[in-house]
Amino acid sequence: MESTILLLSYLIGSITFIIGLKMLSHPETARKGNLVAAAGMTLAIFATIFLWENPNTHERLHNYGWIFGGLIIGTIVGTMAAKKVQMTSMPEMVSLFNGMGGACAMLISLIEYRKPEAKSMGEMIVVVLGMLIGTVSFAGSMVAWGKLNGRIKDRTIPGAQAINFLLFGGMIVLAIMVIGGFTSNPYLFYGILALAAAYGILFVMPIGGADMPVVISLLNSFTGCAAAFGGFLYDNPVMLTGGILVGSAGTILTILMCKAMNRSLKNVLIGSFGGQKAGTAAGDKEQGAYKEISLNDTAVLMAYAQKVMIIPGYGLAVAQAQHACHELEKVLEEKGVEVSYGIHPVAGRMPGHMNVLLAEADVPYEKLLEMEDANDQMASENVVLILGANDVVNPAAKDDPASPIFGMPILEVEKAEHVIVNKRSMKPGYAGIENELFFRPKTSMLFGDAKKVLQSLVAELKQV
Amino acid sequence: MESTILLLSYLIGSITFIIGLKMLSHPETARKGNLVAAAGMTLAIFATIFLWENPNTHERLHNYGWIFGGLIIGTIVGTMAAKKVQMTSMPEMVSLFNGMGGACAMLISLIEYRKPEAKSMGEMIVVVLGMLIGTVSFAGSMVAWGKLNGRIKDRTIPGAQAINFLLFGGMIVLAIMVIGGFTSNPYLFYGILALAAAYGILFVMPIGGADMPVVISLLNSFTGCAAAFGGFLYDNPVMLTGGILVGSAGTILTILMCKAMNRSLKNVLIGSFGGQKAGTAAGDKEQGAYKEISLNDTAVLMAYAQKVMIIPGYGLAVAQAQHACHELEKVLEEKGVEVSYGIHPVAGRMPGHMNVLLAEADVPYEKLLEMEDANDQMASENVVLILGANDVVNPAAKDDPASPIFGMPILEVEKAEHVIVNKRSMKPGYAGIENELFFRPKTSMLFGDAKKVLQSLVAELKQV
Amino acid sequence: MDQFTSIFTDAASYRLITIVILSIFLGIEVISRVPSVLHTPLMSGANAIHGVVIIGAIIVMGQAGADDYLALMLGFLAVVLGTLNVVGGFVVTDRMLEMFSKKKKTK
Amino acid sequence: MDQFTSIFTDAASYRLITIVILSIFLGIEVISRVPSVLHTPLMSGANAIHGVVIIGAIIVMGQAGADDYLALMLGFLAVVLGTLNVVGGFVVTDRMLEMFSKKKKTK
Ligand SMILES: NC(=O)c1ccc[n+]([C@@H]2O[C@H](COP(=O)([O-])OP(=O)(O)OC[C@H]3O[C@@H](n4cnc5c(N)ncnc54)[C@H](OP(=O)(O)O)[C@@H]3O)[C@@H](O)[C@H]2O)c1
Ligand SMILES: NC(=O)c1ccc[n+]([C@@H]2O[C@H](COP(=O)([O-])OP(=O)(O)OC[C@H]3O[C@@H](n4cnc5c(N)ncnc54)[C@H](OP(=O)(O)O)[C@@H]3O)[C@@H](O)[C@H]2O)c1
Repeated sequence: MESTILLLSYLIGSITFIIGLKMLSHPETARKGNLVAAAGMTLAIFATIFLWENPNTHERLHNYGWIFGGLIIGTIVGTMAAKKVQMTSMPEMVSLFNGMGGACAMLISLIEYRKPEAKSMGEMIVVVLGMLIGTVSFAGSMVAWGKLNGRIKDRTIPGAQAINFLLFGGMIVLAIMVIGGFTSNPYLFYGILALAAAYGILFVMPIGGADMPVVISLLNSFTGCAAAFGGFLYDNPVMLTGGILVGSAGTILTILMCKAMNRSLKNVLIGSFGGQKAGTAAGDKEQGAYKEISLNDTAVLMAYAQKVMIIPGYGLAVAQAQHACHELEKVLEEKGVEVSYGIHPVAGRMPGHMNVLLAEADVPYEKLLEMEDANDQMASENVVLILGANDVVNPAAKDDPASPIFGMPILEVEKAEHVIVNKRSMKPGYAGIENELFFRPKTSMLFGDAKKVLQSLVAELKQV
Repeated sequence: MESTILLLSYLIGSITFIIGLKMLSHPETARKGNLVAAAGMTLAIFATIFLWENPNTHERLHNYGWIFGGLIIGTIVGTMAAKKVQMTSMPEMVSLFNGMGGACAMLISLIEYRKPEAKSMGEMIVVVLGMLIGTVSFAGSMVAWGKLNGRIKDRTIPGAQAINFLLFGGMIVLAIMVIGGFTSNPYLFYGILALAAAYGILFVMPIGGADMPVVISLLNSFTGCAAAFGGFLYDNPVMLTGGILVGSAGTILTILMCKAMNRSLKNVLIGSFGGQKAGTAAGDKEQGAYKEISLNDTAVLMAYAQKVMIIPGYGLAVAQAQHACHELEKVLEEKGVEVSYGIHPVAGRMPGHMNVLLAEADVPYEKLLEMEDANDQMASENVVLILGANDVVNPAAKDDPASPIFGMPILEVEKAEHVIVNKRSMKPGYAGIENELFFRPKTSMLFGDAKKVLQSLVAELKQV
Repeated sequence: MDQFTSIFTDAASYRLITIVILSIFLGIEVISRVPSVLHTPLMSGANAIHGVVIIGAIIVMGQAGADDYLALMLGFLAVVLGTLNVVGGFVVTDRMLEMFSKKKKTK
Repeated sequence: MDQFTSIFTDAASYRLITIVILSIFLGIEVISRVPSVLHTPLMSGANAIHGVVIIGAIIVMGQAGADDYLALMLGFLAVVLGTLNVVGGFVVTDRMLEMFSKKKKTK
């Protein structure tokens, strides 16, 4: 009877994961979907604690003190960390939690390996692979986390690909030896662990910091697979379905994220234009002349406009200028100017970055236009103000088949009457390429840090 | 080794079913999807014949003569029947094949039940339910088949719902007695079979003939479930996944088909407006006056039009007038008139009916406009010729909230300059309701059988 | 009752139940956005797929004792009917889809 | 080699393999049409779901002998890390989505 309840709990858990993921992929139901999955997870955890029994000995679990101790500590720390983290450091946090999951899978395999009971070949495969993938995911996530919060700098390691290849080969050889039972020396097993950790680190190290969201999504699906191996080991349906679902959904999500940036996964992993090269590709072309505009002129132009569109980019996030931006919007609206925001899907450094950022500053949701809508009404805008965006307004994506970003849909700002670009210099953005837009006749440059410029602009506007 | 190959074949089979269904639901890949699934099926069948062994005795299958004999006969008959059937009798054919599948599941259960070996409770459940559902599906499909080819007439059976309820209850009681092992009298088992057959017949009998596509889709998912019970019985993954996939996909498809007609499944099953009531609901309202148009006038009007849209409906299919229709189109095009077809998604009696019909008469695919496109260009049409369509152009669906078809999207023919309606009388169509359109000022009626009218029209046009 | 709940606890069955649940969801997901022109071919294709019940017929037939004539006959009938379902189903679906695709190519 | 192929023939494993395949397809189908604004929350939600590995940690922990301190410690660590993954993952996802939905409601 009790084991029937356990299995029903597991089935319900699996179902909530499917439904939760489904709901998470639609804007209206996303939040509820997350809660549905969380409820299923809670059920599965408590059912395991109280109802699980060893299939051979029929013993229940013991060590309740340790288990609840761990659960409580993890819950408190996890909740606090998740509640305190800044919106813009979310990907960092996700990476950290992902690493925890990987480490958990690694530890499970380690303990199972140490158990004296003889293991079948199938069990050995599962233990070794679970440990291997869990470790890669753990190590990789830690590096990704370090990169995102700036502790680890981007660096190309000479011969990284060759080293990775060797590490990978080494892991395979050791894994075959351990699984095949050619040796029972436990150090071989620990050797795999060491190689996997090194591989995880070297795999993520050369990838540009800005590509981390994609990498985290990939590591996410690795951890899913590691969890699934646990499902094999304990013949546990909820671990199996949950793990594999995340493994496959995560892989698709990774590909979708790459597509939104118009790049291939391979291109991201080899890092053809990560943070590293930024700033070097400029100057391929003869630079034209650009014209500057003063703060005062900008203020006048905007005050007498009927419609203004603001296009935020990565620079706005770096400058933490979202509140100043909202300030500007309010001042303009008071003057009867209609203000909207044009949001490019990959503006910033994580998907939805701009939405989250502007939501934080209480910008009304209906002012945020998705790219297509923004482009549709671009022709009726008097002034377009570009705040720290670059690649997402680069006309080369439309005109220049040789450009690395060719094919990416962009915000077509040149349809508007005036284009004002705020950035600190003429340096390129994330893709490291020159932007023709800055030299076009309609464009005027307004140099300076986004936050400072916005604050001055608001002050000027109040006087107009 | 061999059983590994068998299981791999089964896994490949399951995968082809998933991919096949997926591809079948996109127009460009549909045909290939069907072949993919067929290939997987072939693999699974041959792998079973040559590699399957009894899990207990480890014996291979024998009686190869019988097996191949059955396969060959089934293949020849099935191929011939499927090749010879007329396009418009396809749903009939599908219903027949569906019934065969149900009968096959029923026979399997029957043979398994007769085997002397003791069965566990789980096995008994699976055997009884497989037989029950297979029989209902078989009997229901035969009735649906008879209705579609006109051998069985629509009839309401007084108290049908009460009888069905009793039959259903009887089946459940008998099933519990047999499964629970309260009796080992085999006649109880055959009793279930008889009740299931009666239930299948009475379930489909009162439903209007025109609703048969929906019913067939439902019975389709029943047979899927019956196949899945076979999968349980033999612990066979490909039967299990194939059966359940069809069971759930079929259910969804049934619901989608109902939605396209703007009706609920319940409404279809209880038959609130099946063929039965057609013709009775007319006359609720004061009939206005309608005006007729002569063949000659029609010919002149069309010959001097710039754009003509033809709207085919069920009447065109009944009259087998598709070739005459194509004839008309060609004559008009020779005179420089631009001709297109406006295709409503539920025109006719099965989804895609009009597409299939016109394709048969070699009407070029690009002349067929889907409803939205047709409505978009309706305003620029000089003449709209409605051939045996009625409900799909009924303005009550837009204007009259009390109408049973209210809410169904329609072809908005009144946007065009002239509307000519060809049908044989003022009788209503499938939904059995009056059509305001016929009394509107723009509309002229051209009475007669669609085929004859079209032939005369072509003759007239050649003289204009 | 015990015998009944054992159906759920038996490790083998819960895996089967998991397979059932996953297949149900998959069936729903795979179909959910099909255009109405494809309803009939899809119905027909699905009909062919549940013909997989033929495998059960083959197993039953291939295990029947050489002197159990009733089982032989019923099994033979089951194989024929199952084959009709499979072969007829796929062929008829292909014919329907041919109608659509032939015309499309001339586009 | 025999031991290896037995992994496939063993009735239990093939069911597991079927579950794996179905889950893979389901994962793909479920995600395939997600708008890009939801990429980050979805990634984060999926991250929380693979925290289901915690169940393995609980099983390992709950079976450790009372005097096997190494196993107890490692198991304890595994439980803590797994909980962090689950709880942190769900909470952080909820916070992200709150940002979107709060604003949407005021619409
Ligand atoms: N959203 C995602 O999911 C995601 C993930 C990974 C990568 N990406 C990539 O990131 C790029 C996003 O494009 P984007 O247009 O938003 O950004 P961008 O192309 O990276 O350009 C940002 C610009 O902001 C300026 N800037 C930096 N700090 C500033 C400050 N404090 N004040 C004012 N300006 C400042 C920089 O110029 P100065 O140095 O001259 O000031 C830079 O040119 C795309 O290439 C996209 O593919 C996106
Ligand atoms: N497509 C599907 O999947 C499907 C499935 C089930 C039900 N339905 C339902 O079927 C209906 C389809 O609408 P529809 O407009 O195509 O057809 P309809 O509303 O049934 O009308 C057909 C009309 O054709 C006329 N007709 C019959 N024989 C004719 C002949 N030989 N020559 C000329 N006209 C003839 C009839 O009028 P006379 O008797 O006066 O000639 C009748 O009014 C919808 O209500 C839909 O919901 C569709």
